[in-house]
Amino acid sequence: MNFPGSGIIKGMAVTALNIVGSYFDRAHAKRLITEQYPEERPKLAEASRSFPFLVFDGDDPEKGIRCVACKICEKECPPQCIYIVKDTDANGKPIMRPKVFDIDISVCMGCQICVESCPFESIRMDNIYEVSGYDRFAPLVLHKPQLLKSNAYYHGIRPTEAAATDARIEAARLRKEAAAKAAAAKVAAAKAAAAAKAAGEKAAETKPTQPE
Amino acid sequence: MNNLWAEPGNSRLVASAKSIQTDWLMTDDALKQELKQRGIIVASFEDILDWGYNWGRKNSLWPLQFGLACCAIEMIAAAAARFDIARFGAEVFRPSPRQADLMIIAGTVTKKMAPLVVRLYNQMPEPKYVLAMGACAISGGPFKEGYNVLKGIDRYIPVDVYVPGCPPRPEALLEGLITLQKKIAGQRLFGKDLPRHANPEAPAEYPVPAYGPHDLVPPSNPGVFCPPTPSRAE
Amino acid sequence: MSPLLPQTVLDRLHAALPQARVELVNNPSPSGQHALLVHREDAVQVAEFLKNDPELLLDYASDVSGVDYPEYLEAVYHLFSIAKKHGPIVLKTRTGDRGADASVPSLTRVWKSADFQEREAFDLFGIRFEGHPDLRRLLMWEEFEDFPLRKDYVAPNDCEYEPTPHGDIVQKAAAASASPVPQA
Amino acid sequence: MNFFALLKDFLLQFLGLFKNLETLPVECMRLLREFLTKLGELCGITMPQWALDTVSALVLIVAILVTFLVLFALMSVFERKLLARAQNRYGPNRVGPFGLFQPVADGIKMLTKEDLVPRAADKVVHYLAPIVMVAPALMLPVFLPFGRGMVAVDLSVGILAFFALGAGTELAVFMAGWASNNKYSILGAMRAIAQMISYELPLVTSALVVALVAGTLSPTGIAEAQSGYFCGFLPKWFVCTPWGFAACVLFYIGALSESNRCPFDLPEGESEIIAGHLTEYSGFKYAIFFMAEYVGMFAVNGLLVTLFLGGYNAPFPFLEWVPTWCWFFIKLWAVALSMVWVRTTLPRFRIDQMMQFAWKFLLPMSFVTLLAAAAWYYAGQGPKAWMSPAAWSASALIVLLSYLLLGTFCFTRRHSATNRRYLFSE
Amino acid sequence: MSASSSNFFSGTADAGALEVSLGPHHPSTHGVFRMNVRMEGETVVKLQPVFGYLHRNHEKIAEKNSWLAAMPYTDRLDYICSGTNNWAYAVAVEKLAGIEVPERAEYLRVIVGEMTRLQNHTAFLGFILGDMGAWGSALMYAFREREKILDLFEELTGARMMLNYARFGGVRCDTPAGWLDKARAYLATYPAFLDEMEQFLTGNEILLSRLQGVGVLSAQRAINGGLSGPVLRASGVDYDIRKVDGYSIYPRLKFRVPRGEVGDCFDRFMLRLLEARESLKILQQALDQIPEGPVVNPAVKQRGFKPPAGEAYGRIEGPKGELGFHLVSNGTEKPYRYHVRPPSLINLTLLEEMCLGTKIADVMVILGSIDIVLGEVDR
Repeated sequence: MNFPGSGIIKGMAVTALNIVGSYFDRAHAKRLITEQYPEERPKLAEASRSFPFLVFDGDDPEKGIRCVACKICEKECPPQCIYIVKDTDANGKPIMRPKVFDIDISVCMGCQICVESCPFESIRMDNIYEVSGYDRFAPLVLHKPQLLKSNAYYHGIRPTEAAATDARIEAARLRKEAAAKAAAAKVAAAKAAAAAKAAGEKAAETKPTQPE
Repeated sequence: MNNLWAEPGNSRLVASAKSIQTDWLMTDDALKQELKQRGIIVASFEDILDWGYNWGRKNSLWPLQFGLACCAIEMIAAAAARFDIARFGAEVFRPSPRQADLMIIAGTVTKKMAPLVVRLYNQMPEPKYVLAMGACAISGGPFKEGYNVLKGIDRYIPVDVYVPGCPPRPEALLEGLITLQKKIAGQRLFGKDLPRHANPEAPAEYPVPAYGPHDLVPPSNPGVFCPPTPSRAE
Repeated sequence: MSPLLPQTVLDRLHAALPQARVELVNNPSPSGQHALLVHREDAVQVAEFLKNDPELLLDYASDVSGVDYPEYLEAVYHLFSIAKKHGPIVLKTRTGDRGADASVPSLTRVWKSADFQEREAFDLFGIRFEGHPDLRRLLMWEEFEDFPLRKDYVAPNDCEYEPTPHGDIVQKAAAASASPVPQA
Repeated sequence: MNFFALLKDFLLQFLGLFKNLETLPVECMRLLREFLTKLGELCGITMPQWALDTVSALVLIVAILVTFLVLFALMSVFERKLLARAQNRYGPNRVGPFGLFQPVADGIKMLTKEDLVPRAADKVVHYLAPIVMVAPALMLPVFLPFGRGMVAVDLSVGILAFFALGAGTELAVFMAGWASNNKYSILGAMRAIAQMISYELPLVTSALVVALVAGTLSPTGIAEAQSGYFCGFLPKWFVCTPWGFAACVLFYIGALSESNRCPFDLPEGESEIIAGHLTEYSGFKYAIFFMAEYVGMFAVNGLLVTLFLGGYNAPFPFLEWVPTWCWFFIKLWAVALSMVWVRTTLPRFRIDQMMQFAWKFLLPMSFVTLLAAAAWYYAGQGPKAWMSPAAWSASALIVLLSYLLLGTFCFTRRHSATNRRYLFSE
Repeated sequence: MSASSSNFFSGTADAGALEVSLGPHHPSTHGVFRMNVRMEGETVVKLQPVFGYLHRNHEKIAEKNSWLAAMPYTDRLDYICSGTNNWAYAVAVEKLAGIEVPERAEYLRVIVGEMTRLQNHTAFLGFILGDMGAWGSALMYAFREREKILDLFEELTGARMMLNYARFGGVRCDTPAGWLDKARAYLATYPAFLDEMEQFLTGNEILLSRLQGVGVLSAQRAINGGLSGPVLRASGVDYDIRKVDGYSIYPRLKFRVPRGEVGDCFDRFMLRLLEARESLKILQQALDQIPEGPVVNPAVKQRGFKPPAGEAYGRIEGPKGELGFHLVSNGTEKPYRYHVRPPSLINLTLLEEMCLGTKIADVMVILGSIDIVLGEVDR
């Protein structure tokens, strides 16, 4: 049927279908998809990302911090919103721990490149988004205490990824241990060999050696 | 007036004439707060006026239809079916600044655009609010190193609410709107801490920067923008 | 895409326009997109030929960009043929220097698509395209004096508030916070 | 008898009126006059007739104003909610129950908003335009019969007066556009003038059709002419006849245009000229424009209801227990909400297409309906036409044929989705 | 009338001419685009686009940063279609460095790219209706479906809009469990939505009269003006880079390239609908054929990436047209020259030609039918 005006009538039928449909569609299936935000919160996908945070193991943030202040993320961050200062021990010698770790979330673009480049599985993406405020300056620069979040939290927001990370760390630890064991064994063997050699030498020694 | 109006837990609104304000009860904020916790709301005439005025304004925030960049798409998404900013009465995007209450700066403000944003802000009638949506509007964001990017619109106009994110999710924008509503609800028409629009000493217009040979002139409005020097441990 | 080698183009060019100064510039990268460098005085003539030659028919100037090299500026055209579905042929012209002689002929009259892109190169690199119908700044404002995409461009220092500075921004931020914004 | 006894007496009488809802508004007015007279007697004076008239007129004005302002407020929120529903959203639902207090919040905000007058504006005209806009709009409803015997001003040439007053908005729109000294405003104002004048013709002509058949220019008379039923239960509304249906659609289109509603919102076309003549208006002046447009829309819709939809008459005999004034407002709402429905669906016309549509399609069509109505009247011998097959077929044929001819000539011949071919390459 | 107080054009205006500046703040300039228009009555007699209000120095910033760091910035070029932007950049870099891409990664790129095209074209239908003055219903329906695609994106890449998904020699991450099935299930509902849109819009008489015969462009002009994508094909040019260059796995997929005959706004409008249907076909095939395997070439070092010296021009068929990247490397960690060939900007070349003699309302529709995104126009 194609009389003048039929297109308009078809269009009106579509909107009428939507008006009526929205009243009979309580399941948010097709017609009415509104999530009433402050009451109904979105179920974020596991991969969902907003700003970075720092993972720590165990209960004590300071002790369990994974970050070693290698500054790779600082260098890789495209908008340069990370600022890290290495900690120093009592003697002023730099140690593998950040003294300052700041992220300016008023600049951060949530690209996840810091996460990809972190070799220590330390920096990860959070999925918080309710961070609005009245002040631009201080509240939007996140410092270390605000950034540090526990591994349990990480497991809470993205279980699959966290489990994989833990597995990797565990594997690395095992590898390291094995390597250490091997090294220790090697050292022990070397020691033993040296001892044996020394003993042999000692046994063989009848005359004092010449100092060089 | 200071008979004990009600038992605790029984919320009621008690209006009083202006003269009552001299009453010790009315000026004692701590006591007011405590009474409020017990369910008694002490309100002077001014309080009621403030409440009604703020209630009206906060529930009818008409944004300026003004999208700058990526965040504008999320702003449209916030107005669209999934998030529906209309539930807060804020879906009336007015194309003319004369009828808008809220300027959502959704996206990067470039130096070429900045004078126009300031002019639009000046064209809006009071009371007006600015919501900086997204990293770029707040600080220049990822593009802050650019030669043509303004490092935050608050260099020229006062911003009421900052919503970080790149781009913020539509929910984050709604949360920013709720934050703004809270701010409006706390504003007073009388007393000392007057909001900008009720303060006769606050500037009515903000100077529009000019295009210079290398940069905008001036690069920021010192009356609005006073950044702290970031303190850092080296 | 039927392959069209720059060498073939060059041969045809030499055959048709023996006086035109065109040479092949080798591109060492795996992309193998070798370029034809044409002397700026012959550029329009060569462009007309490339566009109209029945074997080449490079009717589609897809991309125009400027490149800043230490001694000269370069305008790079990427040409395709929609009729023959081949390309890209990279056409390059160079300015005399980076200052007073920074000009190449405009190819907008041959390919209209070069219009805005040549204006952009003029805006950001300062390459003057002689014969362009409307050579004004495209992106920056008219009063702007610099050419920001040149390597020697110095951006204005507006780093008063940099909580997370890096590299040269550290010095800039220090300088900016030492001397606050001049009161206008 | 003291004052309180009198008051009590009348209050009881007033409550008694609720037994018969049909006559409630009219009886209320009668009671008010009676009460005033009695009150005068109590004080020992005879109420002069002019005083009674003045007071009751004032009460009437206030009643109509309040009714239409409440309608406006409700419309502003229901429109937003309905639009939202058409777009799969909820719409305003957080301010008060179901978001019904949204217009209150908007009103408070509008009232307290700063009133900006551009420096270059013609200040006097800029100030006067909203007043000139709102005054005729608020006067229009007085000619409408809201129920049986409920009309504020029962003029024998009510329709003429309605259109004469309604034309005043054109002046106001142009004043607004001119005074703002803004390019968009003046563009919008010029569009508005062109549009309103063009669409007034089909609007008036299609009203004329009804006047021709009903034999009167009085809205009450026209509403009365549509009372009764044919075939036992079908309403004798003019919209049920072929010519009446056509005229009703034409009137509806004209009404959309006169009230600047989509798809004829060219004067404010926000995707082209920002907000047209309203671009420079803020705060309460803007609210007044807004209000005038909505009240004007309700008034035109009221006239449409009166002319074609049987006015205050019930649609079916078994529904006659519902008071007539309820029917009027139900129909009014239905027409107003249908305008929202149209707004959700259609894009806007272009200025030249809009003019072509008015002059090449609507105007000839409205003349055709005039012809069809005449055919109906003479083939069916006046009032008996409802049962005359000759009248039905004659007028239906005229309307249908000319519609198809004109529609094809004006439109389908030139634009069609089916005359395009798209080639595909593998 | 004192309206022509400011003249944008040199020379004195005629007495009857009215000059207005549409934008940069204007409801339907799709952002901060500006046009200086001289009109006689409502007829456009001169039109001059003004750019740069969103010039955020993408190229300069990319030249300051590492090769990888430019990737998230490409998201913000054409911010509706970040998936294809990433892809185009990756393609150019892969050309420059001669990188092989694993099979599964190619499939994932095609899936994300075609979904991007789908949501772009759907959103286009909404935006152009908005330009014609419809009160947003079409836009809302388009965004309703777009949200569902964005949900898929978020599950795959973590972000709704800024995917940052492609990497040199592959993509960033593999699909989460069940994602492909979810995508398949959702896309099965899409044709019904397109049918509804078609019923809603294409027969509408007002829409037809607003679009047909407006902004007609001949094939020859379109080619000379460098137009690309659906705008070029609407003018009857059979040129789709997916077919011509045959990049990625497109030669393996069966799909058709539609083209129009008239080259007016209606053809451009219809082409989006037709292309969306073709994209659905591609997606179906890609989702069915996707093989297992690695998603990124392990030989490529993303961090500290150093392509050999030289230059390359890589391009793909983006939703808006030919999106190309011209990269010059001097063998260091930073691009020496990084240039984007923005389809949105170049498609505007003939805007004035299309608009002259039309009404001011048509200008908006023509601009809408070109489908620009300011992030890409100004970069």
